Amino acid sequence: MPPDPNKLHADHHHAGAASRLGWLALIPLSVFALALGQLGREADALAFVVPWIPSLGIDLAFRLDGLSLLFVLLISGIGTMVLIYAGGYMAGMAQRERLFALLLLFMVAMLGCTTSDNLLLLFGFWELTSLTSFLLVGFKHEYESARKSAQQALMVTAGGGLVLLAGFILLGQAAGTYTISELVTNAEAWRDDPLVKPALICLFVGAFTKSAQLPFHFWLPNAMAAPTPVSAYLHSATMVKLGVYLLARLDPAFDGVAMWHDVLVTIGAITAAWSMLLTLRERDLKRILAWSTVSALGTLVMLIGLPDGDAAAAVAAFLLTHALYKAPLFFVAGNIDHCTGTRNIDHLAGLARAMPWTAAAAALAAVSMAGMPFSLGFVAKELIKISKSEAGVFAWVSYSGVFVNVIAVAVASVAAIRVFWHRGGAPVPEEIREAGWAMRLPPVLIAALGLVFGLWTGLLDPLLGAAAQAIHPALTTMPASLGLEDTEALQAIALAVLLGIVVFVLWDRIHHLLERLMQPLDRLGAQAWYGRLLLAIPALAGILTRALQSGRLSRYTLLCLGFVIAPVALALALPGAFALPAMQAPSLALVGASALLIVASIAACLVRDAFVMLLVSGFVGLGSALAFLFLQAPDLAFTQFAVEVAFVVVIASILLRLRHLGLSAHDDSPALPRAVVAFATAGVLTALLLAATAGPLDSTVPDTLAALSVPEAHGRNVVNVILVDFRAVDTLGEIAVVALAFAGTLPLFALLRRRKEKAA
Amino acid sequence: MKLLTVFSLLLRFLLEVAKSGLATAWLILRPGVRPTPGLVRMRYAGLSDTGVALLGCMITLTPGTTVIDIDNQRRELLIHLLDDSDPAAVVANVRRSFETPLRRLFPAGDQA
Amino acid sequence: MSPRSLILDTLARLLYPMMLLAAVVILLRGHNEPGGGFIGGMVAVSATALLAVARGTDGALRALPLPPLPLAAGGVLLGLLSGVPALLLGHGYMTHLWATLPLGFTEFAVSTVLLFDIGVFFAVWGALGGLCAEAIGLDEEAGA
Amino acid sequence: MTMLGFVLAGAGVLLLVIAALGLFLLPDALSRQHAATKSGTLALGLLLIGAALVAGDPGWWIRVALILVFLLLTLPVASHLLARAAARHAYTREQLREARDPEIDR
Amino acid sequence: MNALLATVVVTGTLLALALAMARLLRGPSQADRVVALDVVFSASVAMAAAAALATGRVLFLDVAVGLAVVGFVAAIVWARLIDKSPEDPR
Amino acid sequence: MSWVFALALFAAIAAGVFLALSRNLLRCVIGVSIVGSAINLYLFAAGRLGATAPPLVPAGTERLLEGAANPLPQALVLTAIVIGFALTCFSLVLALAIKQRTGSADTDTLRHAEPPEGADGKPTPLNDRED
Amino acid sequence: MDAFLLIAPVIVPLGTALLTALLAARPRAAQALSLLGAIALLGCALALTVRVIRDGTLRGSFGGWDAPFGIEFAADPLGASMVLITALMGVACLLFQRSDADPAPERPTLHPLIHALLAGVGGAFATADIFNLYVWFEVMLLASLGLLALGLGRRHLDATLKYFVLNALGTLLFLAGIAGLYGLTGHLNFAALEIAGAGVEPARLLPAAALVALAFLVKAGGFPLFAWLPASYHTLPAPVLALFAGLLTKVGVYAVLRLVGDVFDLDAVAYALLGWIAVATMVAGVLGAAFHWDIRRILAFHIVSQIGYMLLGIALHSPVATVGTVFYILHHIIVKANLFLIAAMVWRLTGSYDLRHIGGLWKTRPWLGVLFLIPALSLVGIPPLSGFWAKFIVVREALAQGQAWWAAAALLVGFLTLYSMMKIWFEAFWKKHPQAAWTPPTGTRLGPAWAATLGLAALTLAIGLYPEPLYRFAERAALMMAGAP
Ligand code: NA
Ligand code: NA
Repeated sequence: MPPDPNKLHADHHHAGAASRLGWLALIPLSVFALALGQLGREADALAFVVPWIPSLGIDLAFRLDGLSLLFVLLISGIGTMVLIYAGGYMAGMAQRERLFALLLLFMVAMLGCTTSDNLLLLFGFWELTSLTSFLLVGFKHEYESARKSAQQALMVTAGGGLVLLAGFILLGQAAGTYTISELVTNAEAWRDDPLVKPALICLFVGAFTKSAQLPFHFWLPNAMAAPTPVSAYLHSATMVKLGVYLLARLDPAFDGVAMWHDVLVTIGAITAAWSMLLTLRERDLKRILAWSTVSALGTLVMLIGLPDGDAAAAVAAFLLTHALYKAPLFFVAGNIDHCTGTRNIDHLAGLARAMPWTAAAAALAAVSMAGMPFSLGFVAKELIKISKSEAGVFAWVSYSGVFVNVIAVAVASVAAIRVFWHRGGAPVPEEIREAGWAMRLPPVLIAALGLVFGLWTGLLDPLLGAAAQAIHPALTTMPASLGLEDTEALQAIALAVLLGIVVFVLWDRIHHLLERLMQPLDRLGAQAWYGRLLLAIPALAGILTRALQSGRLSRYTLLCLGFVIAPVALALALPGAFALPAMQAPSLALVGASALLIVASIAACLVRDAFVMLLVSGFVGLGSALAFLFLQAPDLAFTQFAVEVAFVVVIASILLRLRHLGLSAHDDSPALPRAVVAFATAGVLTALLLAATAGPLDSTVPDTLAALSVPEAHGRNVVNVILVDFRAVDTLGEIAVVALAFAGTLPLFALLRRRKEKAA
Repeated sequence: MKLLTVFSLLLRFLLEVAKSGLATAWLILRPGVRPTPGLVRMRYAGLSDTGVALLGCMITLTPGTTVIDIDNQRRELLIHLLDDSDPAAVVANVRRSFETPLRRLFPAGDQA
Repeated sequence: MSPRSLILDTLARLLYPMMLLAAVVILLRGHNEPGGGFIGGMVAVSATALLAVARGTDGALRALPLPPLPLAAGGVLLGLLSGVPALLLGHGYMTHLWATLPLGFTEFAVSTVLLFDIGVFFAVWGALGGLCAEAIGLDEEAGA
Repeated sequence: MTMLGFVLAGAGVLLLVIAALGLFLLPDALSRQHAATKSGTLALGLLLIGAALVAGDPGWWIRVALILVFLLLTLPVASHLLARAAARHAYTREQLREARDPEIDR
Repeated sequence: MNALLATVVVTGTLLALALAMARLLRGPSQADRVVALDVVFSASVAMAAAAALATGRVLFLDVAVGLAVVGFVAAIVWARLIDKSPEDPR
Repeated sequence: MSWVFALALFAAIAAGVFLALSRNLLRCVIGVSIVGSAINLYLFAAGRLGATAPPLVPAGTERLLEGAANPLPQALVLTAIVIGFALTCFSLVLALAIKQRTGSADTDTLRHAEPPEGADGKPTPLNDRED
Repeated sequence: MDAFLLIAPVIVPLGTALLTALLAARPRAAQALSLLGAIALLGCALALTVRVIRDGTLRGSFGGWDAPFGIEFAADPLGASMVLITALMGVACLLFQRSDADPAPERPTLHPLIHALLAGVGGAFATADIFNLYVWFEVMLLASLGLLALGLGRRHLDATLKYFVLNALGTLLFLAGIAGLYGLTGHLNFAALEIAGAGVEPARLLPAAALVALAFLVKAGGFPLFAWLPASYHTLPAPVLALFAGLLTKVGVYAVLRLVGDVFDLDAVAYALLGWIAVATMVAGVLGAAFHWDIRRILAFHIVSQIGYMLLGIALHSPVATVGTVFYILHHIIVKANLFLIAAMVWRLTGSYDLRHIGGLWKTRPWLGVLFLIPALSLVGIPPLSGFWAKFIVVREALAQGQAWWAAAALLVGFLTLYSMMKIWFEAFWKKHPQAAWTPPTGTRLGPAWAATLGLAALTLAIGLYPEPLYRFAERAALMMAGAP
């Protein structure tokens, strides 16, 4: 049983000094600064196109509109914090350079993805994020569990990516372009194309796998095998939002397509609620946070599915909000893990005194997550509520929204209260101390930012407004700072907080209840099906491979010939394919040669003695030689006779050695299948020949050659002239073959001689 | 002189071939009675290796007789007869028709 | 019985050059009559096989103008090179060049075609002759 | 001349058939070998000379001569070796070593 | 005349071939089979001659020459095989 | 074309394939060789039978005789015969080497490159250090 | 000069083969000559390709006998590029042979056989005559058999036998098909066959053309005719294996493409059948790979699987699909050869090819891991590597033609390919080595191996990052086959 990879850090408890690699954070920081400078500029001013593969309609096209800018800021901003954090977290750990390299590569992929204006360019970056994510999740690759998680993450996201590719291709075909901005602008022109529906299905699969929507939700919590900076960055703040990004990006194109709205709202809402339920089953702090991330993604997907501009604003706001509270919470979980060696909430309590900074960050983030007033979370939730009511969606979506809010409050409480302030259980060991500054600063900073924005919502208007406008071009004003005075909203928050506290208090009991109730259902879950698929691949492979690649030559040959002959037989059976040539009475000699061939053939099959079989097999050649003799082919007869002699020389020599080795030419395996295939092959080939020779032959080529033979090639034996002159290149190959056959047998002869010496 | 010997040897040889060829054919077709085959030895002397080899060839070419072995130590030919009824006559015939002229053409000392 | 056959030894010595002669004749006649490099080569192969039976594999291989693999390779190389002069003269590969050698009483046509056919001859002789001789050599001591 | 050729060739063919028949009528491999090789050669000789006479083409003669020369040179080798091989299996070592010598035995 | 003789030769040769083939298949000893093989080669030479007769083209006789030159090697090698075989295959 | 020749082709191909499908090493190899011989005849026949003269220009003329055989397939078949023979030689030596090296002539038990699976149903690791 | 360039794909390697055979007694000289010959071939192939790109298809017949009477070689963009890639593979593999990562035993016949193989492949790519193609197939076959048997172990002999029987039968079926085509049309030259074939009733032509195509499928390793490939390839030493893996089956694919994509236009049913064969090939190959644990066997089955994609491109039977096929062939030769070579380096470092017996490489040799990922992910079809574009073009065309099932199969097989590559990655790179005391051996001579594999990887990357020129090139090849001047 390998040790739990999650406990790996306990060994690195000493980490006080941050790794110098943390300074790499300057890279994303500069990107962030640059991006910040673009706020408020026109989207089209920030586009550039370099022709790349014009033949395929794929350009290096980038475009920075509001939505992209929001993502770029998130990616670079959170990325800066993550790299600083990782500098502390990874200090002294093996292979940390690789982690930083991969994080930076991932960042590039993310930036590319969110700024691409070409579907296939986007797809390239999309797959790169899957790949870097794979390598990051499997960072602790010597543990099998980490490998499994990495495999799962990659299989789901890259598998989805392949479907997405099909979707992009179909979309490109329907729209006639891969350029996203063009495609969105011209949506009316192609929206009713019959290809759109299959394209949509593929798009959904791609986006849902990446953003962990049902039924592909299971991989994300398992990806928590990754080091915490990775989880914070990829699996909460950025990568998992790619699916959301893509849907948001294409949302304006599909406005009014019923399927688009129905699927997104349904799947999003169900995912949001169901994953919150699953949160209650977890004991691992990171997994708890992961499920709540899935839920948030569900909410975002649902919001995109809603048709109007309010929803677009809500999407933008919630995107930012979630990143600003979830990233700190992951950092918090990382700090706890790093300092205590565990993330299991059963073993964690009262850490506030030992880790005050972390506790503060947790509290700030939790406030936002719970949607308390004066936090950014409150604003976001408010917008969500408004958009839902505007859209007039099904009642159950609203109920599920309430449920999600309740559990969100409970989760926030667990992360901020239970772990830090709750007394009871095991006492906090003395040696536990707060992590270094590099691990303290990022969570506190980000969480504080959430509070700042919550208090001064207007600060965000340029950013979120532009983003919302990108999602819903018809939107003109940003309603961000609206709903604060809405008392109805306050009531809803109060209800959610109240119920959330109840859930928080009853957390353990609900947990046990759910475990009991849901365990039997696990067999039916997507995770179980994934496991079955993983087992099915080698199982199916085994069945098929054992059948096709049995290691038995006779079966290979049987299958091969059977498969070649069957289609030819079918082709011959088609009307007009077969015809008989005019049959002539053969000369006596030809009858004799044919008879010799037939007798030798039958005899070769029937005799059991190796000696006789070899002798008789030579008679097939001899029969051919006689036939050539009477079919006006003296050179062929000559050659065939000469070859027959050499054949006899070789087989006689081989046979002598074989007799010493005790060889028989006996085969008692069932003859029927062999006979069937043999007769079929011979029948089909013969019929093919008869059909091919039924008509007259176009003899231009041989006639010309014969006419040229004497005057131009100075030879009267046309066959020889063809061999050495007209088609000398054939003959060159032929003698190469002969020489090769000898070169090929030389080592075999050496082997045979060596063995003999050994035996002697 | 030698040329004459060669010529007469050749003629005699061809005659023997024709004669014994017919004899063999008769032997095959003769109804009822099966010939009894057998082995005989025949010593030789005064012949070079080439001469013996040629002698063997001639004996072999003559239907009804085949040289099975030439033993250089014992200076003996081992001959298989298709019809073993009168071996002495066969040996005598060989000596007369082939051995004598060959000894003249390929005397024993020649091979060095 | 004596281990080797005197008749075989003697006649092989006689037959080997005769068969090679026949092979060369067949090779040279090939352009106008049945025959050619391959058939000539096969006759030479038979000669080598005969010699291998009579004198053993090594004896037969020693009687070849070159060891078998170089002989075969040289033959193919000759065939390959016979097409090169044409390339140098700006024609297509294997465009054969003809010339007549006056021999006083008659004239003899020489050509790269003949060169090619000779290449075929040696390739076949070297490769298949070597192969047959090696095969015959397989059981040289096997019975012992 | 043609008639003579026809007769010779006919005899050759007949002899060839007889040689083949010998394969069945003679008792063992050693004896059959006599029929096959020697009678076969003779048959071929007759047949070829006869055919050359019938064909009346001067080109025949040189080829027939070549064939006959080669047959006469190669046949004893083949026949002798065949017989030798067959004898090794048909007779014991002693029988081969102690075969009688009619000139001594007499 | 040529054609008639060719027919005679072919008929006789085919008969001989058939007999040889039968012996070859029946054996019983290897030597028997190789003897039959020898007849087959003789028959092949006869066949080439017949072809030359039938077409009136002497070039078919070249094939017969070739056969005469190489054919015996097969018999020699087979004979050697029997000679060296460990036991009679009967 | 004549029926008896077609039948001979059929028989030779069928016999060759039948032998090639055998589990016996020698039969298998010889079968391939027989198929080769049969296909040579087959290719020959594709150039049409029934010629009355060989494809040689009579001395002193520049044209083939009326009814001369098609020389092209003859040249092709000649090439194919040679190639087929080279392959046959190689395969016979190979068969001998296999028989000597492995002691088996049953191709179905010849599983050295593809050994049968182990008890766990997974492929047996190959022995790379056999020699 | 043109006349030389046309025949160079044959005479340069064949000449090298012969000279190295003559130098058998001096192995060092033979080695040097061998590499030199490969480089010379590369030079000629480059010159040929440049010439073809600049001036269009180069045709030439030998002996001064014009087609359709003599044998013609035609270097169109497709043929020229195939020759070029062949030469490149030759250089890479011979370079790799100088390392100690599973090199082929330096027997006197090794270099002659390798170059003869190249000559056979070059001839097959260059010729425009169907019987001549048969001859080059046989040259390839004999050279491969010689190389397979070179190891002389039981497994080598077993592999050689299976390879021989199935390939020889395949070639004979091809020959029978040639007979059929000749009997119908009286021609052997491709261009003449194209014209004559159009004059024959389609129903009459189909059986013979189908026979030839199916025989090519045996060579290509199409379903279910591929058994010889996974049965034999893994017994080869690495450089030779890479050569086989890169080139041999592709010759079969190329031949299928020439036949049914260029020379003959068959009935739609035939292309549909080919499409389903392609799908079955993809699936059977990838599942075979999933079953195995020996890296070489996994990769060998992936050859089969990838052949399926190329066949799919042919089955789609349109200029764009042909572009995909050409692109795929070129990409796959580079990538698959490279994977086998990298596998040999893994073998050198860990001591085995069996995934169950190795591990620990990501920790100890990360750059090898990075190197492996490039061709591995390219094989899967991850953008922007070469394999992605190849797959993309084929899948897009399948979807454009409404062949959703074929496209779905292509994508699914991509997924399963990922599974396999991940398996190798997990076991060889991420997992700890099963022997606790294992450390990579010191004193290895892997320099030439690195040079060869890095070169090929760079090529993959270059094609992937800027596929436009290759696409254009493939497009020209396809248009030319479709009948453009
Ligand atoms: Na919307
Ligand atoms: Na075309």
